[in-house]
Amino acid sequence: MTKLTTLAEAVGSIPSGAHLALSGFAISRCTMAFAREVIRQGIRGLTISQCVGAMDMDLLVGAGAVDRVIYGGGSLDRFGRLTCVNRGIESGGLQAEEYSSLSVTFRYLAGSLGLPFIPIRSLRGSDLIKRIEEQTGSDVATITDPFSGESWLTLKPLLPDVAVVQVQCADQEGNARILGPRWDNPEQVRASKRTIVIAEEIISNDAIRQNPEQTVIPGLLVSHVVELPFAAHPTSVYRAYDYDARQIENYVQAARTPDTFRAYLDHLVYGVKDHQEYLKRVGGIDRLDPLRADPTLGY
Amino acid sequence: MTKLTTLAEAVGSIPSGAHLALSGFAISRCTMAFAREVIRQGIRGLTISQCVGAMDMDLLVGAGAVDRVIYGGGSLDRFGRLTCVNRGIESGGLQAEEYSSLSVTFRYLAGSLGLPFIPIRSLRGSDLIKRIEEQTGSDVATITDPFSGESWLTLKPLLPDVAVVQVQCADQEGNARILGPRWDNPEQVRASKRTIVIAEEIISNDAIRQNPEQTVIPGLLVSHVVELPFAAHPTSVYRAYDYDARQIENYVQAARTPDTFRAYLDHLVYGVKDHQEYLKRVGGIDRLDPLRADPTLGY
Amino acid sequence: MELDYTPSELMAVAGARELQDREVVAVGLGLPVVASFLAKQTHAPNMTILFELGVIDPEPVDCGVGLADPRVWHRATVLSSFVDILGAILHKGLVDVGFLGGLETDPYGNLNTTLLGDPRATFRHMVGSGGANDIASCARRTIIIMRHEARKLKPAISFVTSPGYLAGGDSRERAGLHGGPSRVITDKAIFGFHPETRQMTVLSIHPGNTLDDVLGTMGFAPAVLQHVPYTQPPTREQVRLIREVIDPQGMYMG
Amino acid sequence: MELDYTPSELMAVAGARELQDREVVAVGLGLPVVASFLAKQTHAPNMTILFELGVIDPEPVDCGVGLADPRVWHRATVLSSFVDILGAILHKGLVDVGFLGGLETDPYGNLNTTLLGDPRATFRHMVGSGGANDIASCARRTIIIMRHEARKLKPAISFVTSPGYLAGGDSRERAGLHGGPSRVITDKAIFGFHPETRQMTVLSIHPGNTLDDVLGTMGFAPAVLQHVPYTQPPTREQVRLIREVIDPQGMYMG
Repeated sequence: MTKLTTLAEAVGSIPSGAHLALSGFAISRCTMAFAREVIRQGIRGLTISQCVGAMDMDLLVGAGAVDRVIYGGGSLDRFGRLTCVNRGIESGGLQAEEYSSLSVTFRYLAGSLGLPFIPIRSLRGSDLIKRIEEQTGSDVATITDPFSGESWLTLKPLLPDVAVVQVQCADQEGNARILGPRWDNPEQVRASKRTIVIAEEIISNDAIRQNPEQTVIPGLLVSHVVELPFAAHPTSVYRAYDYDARQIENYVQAARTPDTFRAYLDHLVYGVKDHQEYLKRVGGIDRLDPLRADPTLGY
Repeated sequence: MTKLTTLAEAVGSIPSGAHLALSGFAISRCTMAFAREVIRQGIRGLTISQCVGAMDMDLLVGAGAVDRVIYGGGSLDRFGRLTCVNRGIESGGLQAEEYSSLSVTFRYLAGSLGLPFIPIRSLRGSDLIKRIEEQTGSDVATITDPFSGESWLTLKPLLPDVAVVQVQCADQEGNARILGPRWDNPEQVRASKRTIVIAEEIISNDAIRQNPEQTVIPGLLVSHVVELPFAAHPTSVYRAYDYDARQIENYVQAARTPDTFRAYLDHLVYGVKDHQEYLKRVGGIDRLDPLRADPTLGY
Repeated sequence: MELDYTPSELMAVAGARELQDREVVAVGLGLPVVASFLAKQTHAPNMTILFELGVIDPEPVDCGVGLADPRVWHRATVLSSFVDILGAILHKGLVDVGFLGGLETDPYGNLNTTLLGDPRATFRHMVGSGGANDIASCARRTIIIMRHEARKLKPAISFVTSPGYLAGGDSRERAGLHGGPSRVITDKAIFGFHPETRQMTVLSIHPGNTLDDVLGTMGFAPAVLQHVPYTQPPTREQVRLIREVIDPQGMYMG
Repeated sequence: MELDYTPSELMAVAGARELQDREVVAVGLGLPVVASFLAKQTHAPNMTILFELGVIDPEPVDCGVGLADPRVWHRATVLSSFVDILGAILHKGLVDVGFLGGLETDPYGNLNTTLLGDPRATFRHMVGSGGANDIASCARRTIIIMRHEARKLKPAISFVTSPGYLAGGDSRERAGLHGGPSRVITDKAIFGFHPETRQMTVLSIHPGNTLDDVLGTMGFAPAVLQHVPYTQPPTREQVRLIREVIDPQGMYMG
């Protein structure tokens, strides 16, 4: 059964107020084209979760589409911080539930396995846990290990409505591969009610069946598959293309003030009707071709 | 750092009384050559764990090397039951802690992640859990989910001393791939204090580094690597060779009584000095060559 | 001309009919495999078949001797692990149907695959659970396939490996389990379970059998509907698929 | 002729010297990466380097802008996931050394990477934890690398992202944590922690600095050994490896 559809239709399936788990990590495999379309469609009130906050999250927050983030901290690596997320936190306009990488991972893992709770050693003694307890008394608890009698912090499973995952390739049914490290993506997909796969390339179901050990996302968890080259631009997709340093710097500059960010959105999000127009506006094939990955190095 | 060694030396690292997690599932990727060498070296008092009991476990039990099994049931598929394990259970000579596939998996998973306990929905209401509670009051407990207030069965992590895993290929440092389904092997390796890898083929570290997504066992968890073609015989290794139906039937026949099993051991375990002699005795290259897997089908 | 089919073929077809398109089905080997592939190749092309050890949606070209046989993994879309199949799909709550066989079952669909005899005295140990207990505990519903013999359909079984409705009524819910058996398919009849008492109930009788044949060869008395219909026989196409495509060597249906 | 080296190079070398062969080291980007690769290419060839997102033992040929840059994953032996690295290696207790940088630290080695200012009033939010809290909580020991400035070495920090010895003494153990910081390496000195009070203690001073230079540029008074030696300077080979092999573009050492 093909689940192949357009980006607009996949995004259209997301109600305002939904909880989305996004696949980006800093500046790699971010769901950028997806985020731009969410903004164009005016979807709002979202909760975004991610083990490490990334550019897709920051863009959505900057555009006002997000009420709440659940994450383990994040940055744009050397390019800068998550300026829009940080501004939201500093102004109090954004509810930020801030964990560590492993604690968000374990929350996804518990969700993915149908565990009602999961114990963890992290967070103890830190101000992170103090803050989380103040914000949401209901997502963490201390219980007694029945075997040792020790006290253990336990986390509530995270159960996003939709995981949105940028991959290198998938078949029409949503069976997808992820090349390079997979960070939290396998658990995000399995914890979520359903998954939207954004693939650089659609491969045949036959190709999937020839190397089934490599399938990271089983099609049965997937509701929509979108084929969209350069969908993660300006972030990188391992073995497909490198990050676009100039465009990330451009973003970081723009994010410094709400006014310049608004201009950025007008130019590169609202000002283009779709991903194809976006790619043309950032320089088209002349700009994108040099980003294509060297087949040996993968970047 | 090479960890390449002989089977005799790898087996020699195992003290009597150790808890081993073995990689076999029914009649696939069983650690048969390893088990035969354990028997020859006279190692005894072992605890063997496995999600689904397999031919490697049954052989070790039949040879009297095992005091205790922790498993989820098992068989030799259509070839028959785990006759030696069953006889041990029926006579009371073998301590068998019998779970389900998922409950053993979750015990390994908890061990692999450093979780002090893990909740599970399985086992409730069954005679399995009643028996386990009688046998080992200390490995299962009922606790209250702090988030819902519901009662949940929780399992204690399983922490074997050594995982012994039959793989298709590994490098000298122990970085290993598993082709085909991996059943409980990734969690067995990560839950255990160390791992012995038995590889049909040693590949270069360069080859591992060219496709690092395919590494299922990280070398840092491995203490010994043994290169040993047909080490799983008479069970199968996907993409390497098929099971040897005649030799499995031979085993099943022999296992019917302690006397005939003793004769089997004398012939194919004690009666050969090593794996090479074993392979000759079961028919050598003329017998083994036809078992080699078709490259397209993998069996 | 009447269609010629075996009781096993009818069981497989009856099993297939219980499966709906787009459902996720966890199966053990034997008749459940034949029933699932038959459903997939007829009315349920978008069904997903799972094998517990880490196999999703295989397309075998040869029959295997069990789940450990690479023949039955052939052309899967995913080859992964127990954690992935039994954890992230089954325990997560995504399995619609679990398809189980067993040594014995009782009026509440509890299943024994562990031992025969008296567990406190003399018994024969058999196979144990594997994923059966997990599937019976976590699937939305389970279908049991079993030979119709008094020694297999018993008032009380030697060992509850996989929970059905336990002692009936709401005892399964009280143990913290959802789901439960929806059908027991034998070579003489199809049974359901009463929505309140959870007692096994004859739903249909296979052509060629009488109600007495069914009741007289069971170890307990099931509930019986006022008008018990005959089970719908297989179609010519279903029988052809079983014989020519799914199990040409007669390994599962033998 | 005296060897020419920068303070950053000395920090990297001092970090490398803390690492032993066969240890498992979880590192963040920047100086910890340089220190780890330097150790691996000199006295610790069997060390294992981990990046939290799913990278084991990479052999980069180019410098990257961060952990998300495929340049730093190059020629890894394993590319997997957070669960695999932070769960099955770190949380399982197999990481010997965690290598962390930060915005601020205090006399007990507590680390802040979250925010500067007053968290209840006006503050600037920075990066947060990532894997830093997990590493500081679960590694057998942690090494902190940080610039030597009064605004970074403070009596009290704005936010405890990653626990050191908390309030000192046995307060870390009482919180249920093992391990803890073993060293703080700055561009002026190397610090350890008193085994009982857990107070930061000057262990050695980098050549070219006096004890007053060290103490006068900190926001709190550390304990001081009776005889404080100078830090051993880098060798010619260490400096060459940093400049020519590990960071030829000066990206991490800039």
